[in-house]
Amino acid sequence: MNEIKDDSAALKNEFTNLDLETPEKPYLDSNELIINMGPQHPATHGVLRVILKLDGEKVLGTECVIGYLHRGVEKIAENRTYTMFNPYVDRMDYVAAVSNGLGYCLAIEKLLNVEAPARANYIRVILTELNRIASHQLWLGTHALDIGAMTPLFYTFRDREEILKIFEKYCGARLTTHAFRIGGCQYETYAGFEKEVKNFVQFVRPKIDEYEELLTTNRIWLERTKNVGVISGADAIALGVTGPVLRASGVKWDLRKAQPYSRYQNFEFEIPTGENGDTYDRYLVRMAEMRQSLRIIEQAVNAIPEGPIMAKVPKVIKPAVGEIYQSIEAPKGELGYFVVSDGSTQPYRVRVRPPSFVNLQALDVMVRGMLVADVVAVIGTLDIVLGEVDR
Amino acid sequence: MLNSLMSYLGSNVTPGEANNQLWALIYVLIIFAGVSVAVIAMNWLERKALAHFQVRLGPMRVGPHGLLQPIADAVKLLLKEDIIPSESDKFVFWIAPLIGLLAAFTVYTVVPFGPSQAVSDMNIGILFMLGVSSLAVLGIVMAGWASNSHYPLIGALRSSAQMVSYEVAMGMAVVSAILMTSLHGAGIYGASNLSDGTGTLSMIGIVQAQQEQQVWFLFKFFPLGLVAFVIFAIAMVAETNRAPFDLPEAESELTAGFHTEYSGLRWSLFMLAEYAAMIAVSSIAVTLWLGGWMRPFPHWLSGSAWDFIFSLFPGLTFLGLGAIAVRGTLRMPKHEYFRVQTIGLGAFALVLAGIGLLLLAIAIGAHSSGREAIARAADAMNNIYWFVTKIAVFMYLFIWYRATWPRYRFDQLMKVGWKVMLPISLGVLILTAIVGVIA
Amino acid sequence: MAEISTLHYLVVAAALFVLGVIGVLTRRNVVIVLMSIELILNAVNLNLVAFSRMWGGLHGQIFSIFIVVDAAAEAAVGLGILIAFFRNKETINVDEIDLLKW
Amino acid sequence: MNPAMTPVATPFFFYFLSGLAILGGLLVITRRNAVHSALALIVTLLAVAGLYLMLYAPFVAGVQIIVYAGGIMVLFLFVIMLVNLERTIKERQFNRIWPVGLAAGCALLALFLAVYAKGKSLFPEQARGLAEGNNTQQIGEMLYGNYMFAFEIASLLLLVAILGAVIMAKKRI
Repeated sequence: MNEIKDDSAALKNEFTNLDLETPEKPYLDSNELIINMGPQHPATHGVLRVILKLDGEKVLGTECVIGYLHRGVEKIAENRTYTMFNPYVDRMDYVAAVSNGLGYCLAIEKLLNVEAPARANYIRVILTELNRIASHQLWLGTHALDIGAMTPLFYTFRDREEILKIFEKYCGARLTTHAFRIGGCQYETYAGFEKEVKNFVQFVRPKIDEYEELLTTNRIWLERTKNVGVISGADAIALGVTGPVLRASGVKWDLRKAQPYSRYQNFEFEIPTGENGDTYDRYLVRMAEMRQSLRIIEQAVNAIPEGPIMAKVPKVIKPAVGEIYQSIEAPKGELGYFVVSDGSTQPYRVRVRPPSFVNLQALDVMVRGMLVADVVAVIGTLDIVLGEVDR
Repeated sequence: MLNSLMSYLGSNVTPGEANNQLWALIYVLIIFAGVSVAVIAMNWLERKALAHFQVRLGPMRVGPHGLLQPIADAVKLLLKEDIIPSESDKFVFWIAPLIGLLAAFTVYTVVPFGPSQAVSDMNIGILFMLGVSSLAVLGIVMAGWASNSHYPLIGALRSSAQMVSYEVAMGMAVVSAILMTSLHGAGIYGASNLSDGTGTLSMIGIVQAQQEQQVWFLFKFFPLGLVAFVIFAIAMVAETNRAPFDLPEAESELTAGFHTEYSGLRWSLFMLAEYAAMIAVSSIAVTLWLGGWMRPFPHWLSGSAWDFIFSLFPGLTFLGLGAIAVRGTLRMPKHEYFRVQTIGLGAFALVLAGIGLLLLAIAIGAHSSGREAIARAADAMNNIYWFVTKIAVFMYLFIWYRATWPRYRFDQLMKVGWKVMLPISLGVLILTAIVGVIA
Repeated sequence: MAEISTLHYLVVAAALFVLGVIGVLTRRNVVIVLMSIELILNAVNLNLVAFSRMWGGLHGQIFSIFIVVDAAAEAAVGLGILIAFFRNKETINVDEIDLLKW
Repeated sequence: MNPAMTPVATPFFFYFLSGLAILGGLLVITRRNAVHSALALIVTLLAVAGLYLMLYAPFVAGVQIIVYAGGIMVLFLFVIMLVNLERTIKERQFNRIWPVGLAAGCALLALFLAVYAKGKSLFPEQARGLAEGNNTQQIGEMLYGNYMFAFEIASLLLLVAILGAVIMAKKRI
């Protein structure tokens, strides 16, 4: 009468990930449980649904159900001109909209075989790196909140606000910025842009130390993150994982160094890597990345050249028939655009390689044998944005 | 009836001991009201303090500086639709919050706010407190089970395992404090020349033992008392399911744990029980290790002059709070929209200052006039003031923990409980016994 | 109402004892059978404490404490067996526990 | 509570608590749902603890609350939740020989009452005074004095019970 309605049977049908070890003698286990985590769950960063197969609190396997935020972005591209589609990409990874826009613009520029002028590239680098810091700050706040530390969230949001203010002053939007255009930037920097960015760099440096002070040597934080969600470098490569998650596993791979775009070769910076590939290393890598981003911003803003900000691009963009793939190092990993042109004003096909989506594949490998609480930590450390996973 | 009311006033014992049911009832009502008000105040303070930890303002809209926010919250919760899930076990669902609340409030019958300011002084006082507060887990388990849903059930299972585990370490720490009531120590720890007497489990007796031995048990057999206290201070956070041990209601994992399905009044009962339990365990810690109602340095700074100076503290505290409120009033925006709020805050400041002056008057009156009734009132005031102040420190610690620390994972929590806290508390217990007898 | 003598307590204890016995003999659910055993132990405890009061000694109370210890041990082991059994046969009915070896 | 003073309204509290205890006991053996049974058992245990207090055995009452209500019953509830079975609630609750069991129980009760009725004269009129004030201390002295050996055996029993429970309940050791 008041037993918990056991929806395990119903869920089992959805649970296709059944390469789980089954004991030779199947015994009835009162602890074995299949439960739904999400889509309405505070720790799934939006509408991710994870079906967990549990033994008590131990995770035997997971299955991600995605698509709750699917808006058909790739399909929309086929019915829009190249210019019209530009704002749509901002809605994928909405916490790193500038990076998305940069990737798209670079892809179409490659298709058109034009290159943005130097000043435009510097502006792009500054804004993209600012956006990387904002994205990492949002990740840090929510990740810490998932693990139970509520205070870092407010600190990071306080500081992220300064970045959003710069965005707002530059292009009028805070989140989905649509900052860049195909061929360069539409807007010249506003008066005092350089000074504000420099001030921001000075302002945020001690703040990053402040975040670290709260977490890096915190005993509970160490216990919650060390040796949790470990993934080896080889596994990470095999699963196509990119970005900080890959680098934390010890693979030194950063597209800004490997295939420089937007004149990243002009800047000096390091690729922080981890050793163990656990949640703590990913945390350290991202914290180090924020500092490296500040370095890049400083160099860029000091060396920003004068000149035009828009290359010569035809009013109606009609690339020649062909296909290209252009990828950039977004805050979450490799963000790639595969664009096929049939010679018309609209792309024949746009395929996005979203880093969150690919990284999410590693979830199952990372949480097997861990506890439910670790699933939360690992989802947080993967830094997924469901808008990008589902598109 | 009036006679029995008046006759008690002259006595020096608790109403329970004097066998005066009327006064016991009055005490119960006062404590119930006091604890409820404290919970409401704590609610506001937690939100405010937490907000300031986190660079935000907290409630600001309802009343000046959000002072009326708890009332607004309470009204909202009372008027909210009371949802009982259709598949739940109605009776158990209904009774679970009441059990938690009952357990949290029953404990207060033996909390000694002063030598005679307690409902009753049981000779198994501390045993009673531990026992009744351990009943709170039943409310949580039932709530989780009756909700008939996965997350509450897991929350309830976690909670019961956690509370039962930490009770062990807590009990050991408490026993080492109880041992200290009978062991006066010798050798390097021979602070007093009293011979070993009989111990006591009575809450009032424990404080009186500290008074006699002229030392808070926190500092007795240094560092043994301190270690036992720290063990208790950690275990009590786990007992009340507060951060960083708030796994039963870990929102990022179990949405809200055992009270996921609760809403409105029933949910607020859980909150009430949680905060009441926090105050209750803090009062155990204060009684056992921090000298209960005693003011600081009662022996080192003894004499009527020092007594008088310390008896000014309650009044000065309220005057200080009043001064803060006055400062807030003066800093209110001078806009017409804020007129009502400014007046309200000013009135609040006046009330605080009035209480402060009244308490000061009692203290000064007791010092100068020497009338017995006033002296008695001053005594009661001092005892309650110091007891409540010590509890307030713990309450602040609870908020501080919550703002600072991430949450433990369940296996780590268990590991800490069984592999760290229990051996240490056992060791402390054994060492206390050895030191008390031999050293 | 008359004054309460030892006999009153003994009657209450007897009633609890009999309730426990009936529970053990008639119920199928093992958990409830175990709870009935707790009832029986409680009745015994009540007897012991009542006698301890009657004779003015503390031996009865000491024994009741030992019985509480025993009850704790019994509950732990009993419930352990119950879980092991449930895992094997997915039933907690006593009358289905009729195999010597599983 | 001063031992010299008689507690107020003793008969009322006695009948109230014993009524509660017996009602709880009845519910324990009649409820369909094991959780309801456990709840009823908790009521019984608390009522019995109250009776202990009336018998001037405060320490036993405290132990009863801590160990029984706070420990053993939590264990029971824990296990009931682990073996949450819808089936057992819908099934027959009493076994086939329940009339025999009931009759045996009633016979036992009759026997008890008969013995009490017959031996009533053996009980002293007035219960002897029992100092409540240092009850805990006296119990402690006896436990660590006369009953030292039994106490150690009890601790051994608990150890064995812990091991047994762990071995029994654990899947793989």
